[in-house]
Parts: sequence; structure tokens; C-alpha cells
Amino acid sequence: MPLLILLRATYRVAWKDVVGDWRRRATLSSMLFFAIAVLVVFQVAFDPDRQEATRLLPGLLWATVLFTSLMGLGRVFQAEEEDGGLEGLLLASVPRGVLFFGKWLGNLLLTVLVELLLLPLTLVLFNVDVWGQLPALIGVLLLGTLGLTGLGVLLAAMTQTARSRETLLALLLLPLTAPLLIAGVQAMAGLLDPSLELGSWMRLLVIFDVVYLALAPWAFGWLVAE
Amino acid sequence: MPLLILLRATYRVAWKDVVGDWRRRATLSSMLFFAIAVLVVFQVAFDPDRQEATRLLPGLLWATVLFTSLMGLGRVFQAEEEDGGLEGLLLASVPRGVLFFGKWLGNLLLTVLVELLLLPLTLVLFNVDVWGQLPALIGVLLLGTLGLTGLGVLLAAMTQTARSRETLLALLLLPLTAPLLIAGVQAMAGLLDPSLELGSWMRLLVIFDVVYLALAPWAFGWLVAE
Amino acid sequence: MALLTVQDLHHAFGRHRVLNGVELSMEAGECAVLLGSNGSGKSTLLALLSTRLRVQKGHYQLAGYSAAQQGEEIRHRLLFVGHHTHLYGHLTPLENLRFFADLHGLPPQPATLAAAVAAVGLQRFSEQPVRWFSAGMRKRLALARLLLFQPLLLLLDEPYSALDVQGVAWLNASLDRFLQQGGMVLMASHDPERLESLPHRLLRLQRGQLSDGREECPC
Amino acid sequence: MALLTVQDLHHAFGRHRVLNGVELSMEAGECAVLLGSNGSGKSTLLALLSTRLRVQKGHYQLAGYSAAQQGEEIRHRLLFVGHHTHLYGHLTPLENLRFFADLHGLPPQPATLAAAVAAVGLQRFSEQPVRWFSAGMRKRLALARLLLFQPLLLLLDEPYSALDVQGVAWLNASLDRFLQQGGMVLMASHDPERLESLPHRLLRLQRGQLSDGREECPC
Amino acid sequence: MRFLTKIQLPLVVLTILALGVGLWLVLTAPADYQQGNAVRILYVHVPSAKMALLSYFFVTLVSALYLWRRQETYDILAEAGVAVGAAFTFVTLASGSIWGKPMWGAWWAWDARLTSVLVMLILFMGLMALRNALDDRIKAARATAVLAIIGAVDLPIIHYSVVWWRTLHQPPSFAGPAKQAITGELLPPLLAMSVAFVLLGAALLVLKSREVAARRQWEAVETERLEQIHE
Ligand code: HEM
Ligand SMILES: Nc1ncnc2c1ncn2[C@@H]1O[C@H](COP(=O)(O)OP(=O)(O)OP(=O)(O)O)[C@@H](O)[C@H]1O
Ligand SMILES: Nc1ncnc2c1ncn2[C@@H]1O[C@H](COP(=O)(O)OP(=O)(O)OP(=O)(O)O)[C@@H](O)[C@H]1O
Ligand SMILES: [Mg+2]
Ligand SMILES: [Mg+2]
Repeated sequence: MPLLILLRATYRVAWKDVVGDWRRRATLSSMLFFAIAVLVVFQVAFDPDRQEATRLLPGLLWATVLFTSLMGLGRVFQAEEEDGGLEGLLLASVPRGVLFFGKWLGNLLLTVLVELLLLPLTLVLFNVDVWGQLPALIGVLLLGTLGLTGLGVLLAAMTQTARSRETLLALLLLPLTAPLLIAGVQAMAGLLDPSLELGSWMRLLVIFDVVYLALAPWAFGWLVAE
Repeated sequence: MPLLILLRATYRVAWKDVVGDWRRRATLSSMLFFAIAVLVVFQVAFDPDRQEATRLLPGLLWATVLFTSLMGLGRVFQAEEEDGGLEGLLLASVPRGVLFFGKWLGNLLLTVLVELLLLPLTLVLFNVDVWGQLPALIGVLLLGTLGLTGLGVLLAAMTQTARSRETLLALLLLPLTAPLLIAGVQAMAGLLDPSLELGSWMRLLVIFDVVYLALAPWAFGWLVAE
Repeated sequence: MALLTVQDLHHAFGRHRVLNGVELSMEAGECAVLLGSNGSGKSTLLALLSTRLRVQKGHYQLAGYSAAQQGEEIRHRLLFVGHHTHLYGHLTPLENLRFFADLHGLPPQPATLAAAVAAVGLQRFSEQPVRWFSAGMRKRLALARLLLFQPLLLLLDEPYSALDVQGVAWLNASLDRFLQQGGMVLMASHDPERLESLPHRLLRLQRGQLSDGREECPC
Repeated sequence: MALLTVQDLHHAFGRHRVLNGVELSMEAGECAVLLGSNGSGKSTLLALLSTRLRVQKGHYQLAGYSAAQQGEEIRHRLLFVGHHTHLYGHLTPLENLRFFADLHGLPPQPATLAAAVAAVGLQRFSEQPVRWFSAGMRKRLALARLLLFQPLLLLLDEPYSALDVQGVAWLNASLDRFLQQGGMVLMASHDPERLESLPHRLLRLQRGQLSDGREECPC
Repeated sequence: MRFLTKIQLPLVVLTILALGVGLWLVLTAPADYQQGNAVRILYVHVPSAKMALLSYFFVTLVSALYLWRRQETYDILAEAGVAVGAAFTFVTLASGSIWGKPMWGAWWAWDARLTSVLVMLILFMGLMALRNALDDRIKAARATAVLAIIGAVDLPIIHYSVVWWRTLHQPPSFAGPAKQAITGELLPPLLAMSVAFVLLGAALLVLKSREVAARRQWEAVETERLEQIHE
């Protein structure tokens, strides 16, 4: 099939999800507010002083990102449930990997948007003065998000037809992302504190991204095939 | 309408949701293991030492409860989406407050079950030796859960009907959970450390519970009416 | 006074005006069929009568109860089966009916429920979750609610769709019995011939108003 | 060899066996109507032919492509409109059709899309999200996909339900044109009279097998 | 499957014998001069830990084979392997915790090995839950296979955790430059229990796969029976 057609189909799937969310203002706003609620809880619960806050920052950010994206993932396939479920998508004549990439792109965009808003907010809320590192922090966050959303969309597809799928999705995603989470937390800690290791954790992050994103479309096609 | 009929209807709504979870099996154990996974994530993210752990415990517990009950809440109205949405429920001739109470009971039951399993587990995993306080801790947790699930079911109802008017309301209501969480965290901290304030936070918790649970059925009936 | 009276009923979705002064009155034992092209507002009218939609302008009374204040009383006296079946996939047919009965405050009579499931030919499937039922099987189960009690008013939105020949025959027989016992039926349908020998009146919904259906062309 | 051949097709859902050796072959320009009581397996057969369900046992080929290995090629050559409309509520009619076109690798021609929306009488609503469309309007839009390309095979599950009189006339005219251009139509319906003057063959699905529909009683 | 039926009885008998011998050696071995009787937990802990890891490896292997060959046998083995693995993982965690109380003064510590074993238990539970939650058996088989393979990253992490991170937990003691290598009197009972646990794992796997196979078979037979009733 010509590449152009595949690209157009990928774009269209992503477009549909993003436009849908935009029109209903559903996922984005609930993700953002959820993230803020989590931050507030952490702030109240831990009430860290300034030095502690710098130490806890990577963990805070990653935990919030993880739970927030979990919330977004629960909705990735919700639009498909409206009238006939995934069925309609699966009748498309483009290869199924394309559907995966479209879904992934849409989810990635939303998650990244939330992260971009979340990061400065966290710095303000926890009163941590690392604004100079902001671009680098964003970089690490994005790197981790690539793999996280890739794996997440795959798992969401897997559990889409399952019973009580939200619980299941969360149950499966958390243990699988644990290595990614460790690498992300450590890399960010390395950024904030030069005495800590950075390079090898970054490399690990990249490896995870590549592996998940290479395997996922293939696994997706497999899973949804009847 | 005779009380018996109202009670039967409440019971039936709760029964439907609980039975649904039960038949889909594994919901309870999935929720429990999800909660454990959340604890793992926190550990990986924050890596607290023993002394820190005691201080962080209330926040950890409440954050975990928040995530877990949020998972449950996402499902509260999922069954209603199957064929015609809430509509079918709203055609019932019992007052709408009854529907709210039924939904709330079903959700409460599951959340409380998970909490009862989660609490001792957290104490073991984080190696915090406050076993003598266990009943009191459970008490605070339950007290907070009452209001949290009440508010949560209301929020879920709003987002389920998902018209922009109501999404807006949901966004306004979401910050309301924050005060409840703060009161819960502080009350628990007061239990663990006698030097901290306890009584007034407990009173606040109770007030929140009463207010939310008194207002919620009324707000629910109003919200779902066309 | 008639058992059901609708006076000057209006309804608009945002800027889109759908009903524009509907007048209707029905007596016990009467059956009326709503005709009208796609999007003419039949389902909207039924939703208003079922109290699912709030009356924006005009009056609607059933047995003397007014929709504006006494929605619960009205819901207590009517049964609505629409495009959607309002069944729960994880429950069995029996459990679905029991759910319905309890939420309508009907006395719990297991024998009645079982008889209703059998009457629509689903006893073979009475232990299976409804999730995988075929379109017609779902429709049959949704209509079986009619066998649980005798409401004053029965609102049906395209009841014949998805039913097979036996299903249609069963429905007509049930409607006949229901009418004989003094119930009222108001149904939207694109195919009034399916009612066969059932006595009925035709109503046409056009430009938001009801008129006698026989007057105009059968479109 | 026939354009569509089905040999000894079986299908079971877990313990429930639905199809039990279905044989079917169709030629270009042919129209067949599937009859059968509720739950007899009509929708299941259509789902198999649309490749939505995996072939468990037996063979199914369309234009020489086998469902077991070349699902994509088959999907490329067919259009399926079932009980569900597969529309996205937050998109407008035009956007829904564009979505469909892009996912079927059809060339993007805004004029064709607009013409299709107009043909089913929805131009008035072309800027509104589909979510609030009436049942018949949704059905019309789902069927409008037929105007976007000329598939080999058209699978319809109760296409007439929810359509008003004009809708039925439009569908019959479109089917006629489609058949003339060499397409094949297989539809499940409980009401074959709606096809009116359209030449068609009747097939009856009973106990998991297909037989000639005219032989038996019209039940 | 026929092969499994044949070896079932000898395997069970052998397992019981080996467990008997192993337990006898464990109970008669002298108490440790440092750890006292607590050392006896070692003879359960270490073999079950190895078996837990082996089970996950086995599940990954048959999952890959299933995706490649698409034969139901591999799926049956995977389902059985998950159940057996979850049991061994649980025993590892429980015995480790019981041992940890006298040794480290706490039931639990968040070091890398302990955490990664806990993650493995969650993975096993997730695999079971996923299979339960999907109605279509073939879909369930594929989904669990894919998931098991993705989750296999946890294996090297568990094994090398003691080397990569500074941990409370014992480093590998049969090989490597470890100072606290297991030697002398400890060795015979440990070897005997290891053999016994390998046999136990195999026996459990065979029993469980036969149960799974029988359940699936029964469902097929039941179909025919129901059909005849309704004809
Ligand atoms: C809940 C707590 C524990 C868990 C989850 C755990 C887990 C494991 C695992 C998975 C292995 C096998 C590693 C491999 O083969 O790569 C192992 C081996 C071992 N464990 Fe533990 N363990 C725990 C507590 C303890 C305690 C408290 C001790 C004693 C102080 C201990 C002593 C050992 C020893 C001596 C080995 C054998 C080392 C080797 O040969 O590699 N463990 N444990
Ligand atoms: N996914 C599924 N799992 C289990 N059983 C199913 C599934 N889908 C359909 N069935 C069963 O298969 C049988 C045939 O269903 P199907 O939808 O094909 O019937 P149909 O002929 O289209 O009926 P109708 O005229 O009511 O639409 C029914 O008994 C139904 O309960
Ligand atoms: N909730 C809503 N919001 C906005 N518009 C709506 C809503 N519900 C219905 N409409 C519009 O009102 C009009 C009438 O819809 P209705 O469903 O009543 O038609 P109908 O007569 O039942 O048609 P059909 O024969 O297709 O079922 C349609 O144009 C529809 O788009
Ligand atoms: Mg309608
Ligand atoms: Mg059907």
C-alpha cells in the first residue's frame, strides 16, 4: 500500500482522538486537574522543606505523570465504544500497525501537553529553583513518555474488550513500567545532582523506548486480529 | 413510597454493580495488587528511609486510596453505558436519590474491602511499627472514604453524561476532594504523632462527610434530570 | 378528561426546534401510531412523554399527574421501550427483569419473571449473560417487561425492528391483551402495516406538529 | 469460479455452536437476502464474511483472496453496515465520512463526501456532531458510505430498520445501481418485502445451515 | 498431552520420595552457629526462589513458542506455568520475609531483589487476571503470551539485582567471588531440596496442565451434549 495512504490513515486516527478530546474538553482537562490534585496531596502529605523537595522532585514528577497518563490511557479506546466498539476500526483496510500508531500519536500528544503544563507547576508548588534545568528536565520527561505511552496504548488495546478493563490496565501497566520509571527517576535525579550517574540511565531510557515502540505495532496487530 | 421498596431498589442497584464486578472475577484481587503496585511505584520514586517512611505514611496511604478508588469510580457508570446509557436507570419510578445511594453503596463496599487489605500490607512493606494504632487508622480511613466515594460517585455521574456544562461543574467539584484529603492526611498524622493536632481534623472530616452525603443525592437528582 | 393529555408541547435542542405545539389526548384502551420522516421528532416526543426530557413549554398530564411536578408518579405508571434496550450485559435475562421490577417498585415474584422470560422464547438462554444476545433476542427481552405489570401507558419506539415473524406475532398478541385491559399504547413506527389487525389510530408528526395520519400521503 | 465462495463454514462461541457447515456462492451483480429467526446466526455469518470474526473451520474466499491469510485484501473490497453504525458522535457527518475514506485508503475527494451527505438528505445537519442524530439519520449516514466507492461485496444487517419511506426508496435505488455495476449484496432482514422490485434470492439460515428460502414457510 | 499422562504417576512418586529425603536431611542437619535454627528456612527459600525464576522463564519460552507455532498445547503449558510460578513466588516471598525478621529485623526491606520479586508476583497475578477477563480463548492466549514476553525484562533484573545494586540480600553463593559461599554441611540438604523442588515443580506443572486441558476438553464435550438436548 502506498506510504501516503498509510500516513494519511495514521494522521486521521490521531486527529479523530485529539479533535474529539478538544471538542469535549474531556480527557485533557480531567488529566490536568487530576494531576494537580495529586500534587496537592503530595505537598500536603509530605510537606517537604526546600532541600527535601529537590530530592523528591523526580519521584513526584514521575509518579504524577505515571498516574495521570494511566488516566488518559483508560480513555484511549473509549471513543471506539460509542456505537459498535473497536469493530468499526478493525474493518478498515489499512494494516493494523497503522491503527496503533494513530492511537499512540493521539495519546502522546495529550500526555505531552499535560506534562508541559505540569512541570512548571510542580516547580512553583514545591518551590524548587531549578528553572535553568527546565529544558533538560522536559527532555527526560518526553523520552520516558514515548515508551510509557507506547506500552500503555498496547496494554489498553489488550484490555479493551476485557471485563473491568481499567483496573486490569493499571494492574498490567504498573509492574511493566517499573524499570522505565526507575530509569526516568534516576536520570532526572542525575540531572539535578551532578554527583549522581546520568548517562547510563539515559541510555537505558532510550533502549526502552526503542524496544517498546518497535515491538508494539507488531504486537498490536497480533492482538486485535480475529 | 414504602420504605421497603426504596431499600429494595437501593440494594438492587448496589447488587448489580457488585455482582458485575464479581462475575468479571478478579476485580477485588486486581485492585489489591494494583494497590501494591502503587506502593512499589512510590517506593521506587521516593525511596524513603525508615524515619521518613513514618512521616510519609499518611500521604502514601491516602494517595494510594485516592488512586485505587479512582480506578473503581471510573467503572461506576461504565455498566450504564452499555445500551442507552443512564437513561434506563432514570426511567425508574423510585426517587433519584435512591439511585445515588445504590451506586454509592456498591462503590463503597469495594473500596473499603481493598482498604482493609491494603492498610496492614502497607505497614509491613514500609516497616512502620504502629500496629497498636491499627483500629484508629482504619477508622480515619473509613471516615475519609465515606466522603471521598460520595463525592466521587457524584463526579462520575457528571462526567458520564459528559455535556460541556457538566464537565465544567466536574472541574469545579474536583478541587473539593482536596480539602477532604488534607483533613484525612492530617488526622492520620495526628494519630501517629501525638504532638500534632488531631481532634479538629477529625471534626473536619466528619463535617465533610455529612455535608457531601447530604448534598450528593440531591445534587445527583438535579444533575441527571434533563 | 382524557387519561393522557398533551397541550401545546414545544421542545428545542439548543437552537434546533423539534416540537412546535403538539396536541394529543388519549383514552384508556387506545392505540396510536406515530408516523413521520427521519428526524421529525418522534423519539423526542416519546422521551418527553416518558419524562426523560424535561417539558420546556406546554403541558403534559397522565392520569391527572403533571410531568412538571410529579415525574415519579408518571414514571410509575408507564413503560418505555425505545431504540435502546437498557439491559445489563453481565446479568442474565431473569436478573435483568428482576432489576427492572425492583426499580419500579413492583412486588418481587420469581414466578412472574420466569414466565416472562419463557413467553419471549428465551428460556434456553435464561442462565446466560445478556451480553452476547443477538439484536432480536435483546429486543424480545426488553419487551418482556410488559408482562411484569400493567402500566397505564406503553411507549414504544420502533418496536418491530429486529423482531422475527414469531416475535412480531407475539408482540401483537401481547399488545392486544394489554389494550383490552385498558392500557394505552403510543408507538413510533415506519411500518404501521406490522400492526396487522390491531385497531389503531395513525398520527403524523410533521413540522413539529401532530395531525391525523390518514389525511396525507403515506410518506 | 464464483466471486464469493463459502465452503463448510462452522462457528461456535465457546460452547454454543451457531454455524454448522454453511455453503454459499455468489456471482457479480447478485443480491441475496438472509432470512432466519432471532438468534439463528445471521449476524454471525455476516461478521465472518466481513473478517471481523476469525474463520474457525471451513473456507471463505472473496475474489480469490482467502480470509485466513489475506484479511486486508478482503476488507479492502467490502463494505459492512451492521446493527451498529460505527459513527463517532463528536464528528460531523462530513468528518465521519472522511474518517472512513482515509481508513479505507480511498482518495480524498471533498466533493464526493459532500455529495454523499447530501444524497442521504443530511446537508442541513452537515455541521452538527453526529451524537444527537436520530436513529434514522444515523442509519442514513452509515449507508452513505456506499456512495464513496464501489466495493465488490456489500454486507448489510437489517438495513431497512429505522429508515423512513424516503430512506427505503433511496436505499433501494442505490442498491439497484450498485448491483448494475456488478457489486454483490448480502443482507440479513426480517422483512424482505421492503426490497420491492429489486431482483433477489432468498436464503434461509436454520440449524446453522443455509437453504433456499422459498422452499419453506415464511417464518 | 498423552506424554504428560504417562509420566504423571512416576513423577509424583519420585517427588514425594525426594521431598521426604530432603526434609529428613534438613531436619537432621546441624543448626548454624550464627543463625541457629533459622538457617533451615534456607533450604526452602533458595530452591523455591530458583524455581520461581525458572517458572517465569518457562512461561516466556512457551509463550514465544505459542506465538510462533500457534499450537494450543503451548498455551495450556503457559497457563499452567503461570499458576505454578505464582505459587513458588509466593513461597519465596513468604519464606524470605519469615527469614528476614530474625536476620534483618524487619519483615520487608525495599532492596532491589525483594522489590523485583514482588513485581514478578504482580506480573503473575496480572497474567492470570488478563486471561480470566478475556472471553475469546485465542485472544486471551495471544494477549497473555505477548504480556509474558514483555514482562520477561524482570528476570535479569531479579537475578543481577544483587550485583548491580548494593543490597541487603545475599549475593550469588554457588559461584562468583562471594565471601559467604555456601559450603560444607549446608550443601547436602540444599542439594537434596533443590532436586526435590525441581521435581515438585515438574509434577505441579504436569498436574496443572492436565487439569487445564481437561477443562477445555470438557467444554468442547459439553457443547455437543447441550446441542443434542436442544435438537
Ligand atoms: C522477602 C524476602 C526475600 C526475597 C523476595 C528473596 C528472593 C530471593 C531470590 C529470588 C533468590 C534467587 C536469586 C537467583 O537465583 O538469582 C534468592 C536467593 C537467596 N536468598 Fe533470598 N530473598 C528474600 C529474603 C532472604 C533472606 C532474609 C535471606 C537470608 C538472610 C536470604 C538469603 C538468600 C540466599 C542465601 C540465597 C541464595 C543465593 C544464591 O545462591 O544466589 N533471602 N532470594
Ligand atoms: N460473541 C458472542 N459470544 C457468545 N455467543 C454469541 C456471540 N455472538 C452471538 N452469540 C450467540 O449466537 C447466536 C446467533 O447470534 P446472531 O447475532 O448471529 O443472530 P441473528 O441471526 O443475527 O439474530 P437477530 O435476528 O436477532 O439479529 C445467538 O444465540 C447469540 O446469543
Ligand atoms: N439531545 C439532542 N440534542 C440535539 N439535537 C437532538 C437531540 N436529540 C435529538 N435531536 C435532534 O432532534 C431531531 C429529532 O430527533 P428524533 O430522534 O426525535 O427523530 P425521530 O423522529 O425519532 O427520527 P427517526 O425516525 O430517525 O428515529 C433530529 O434532528 C435530531 O438531530
Ligand atoms: Mg427515533
Ligand atoms: Mg442480527
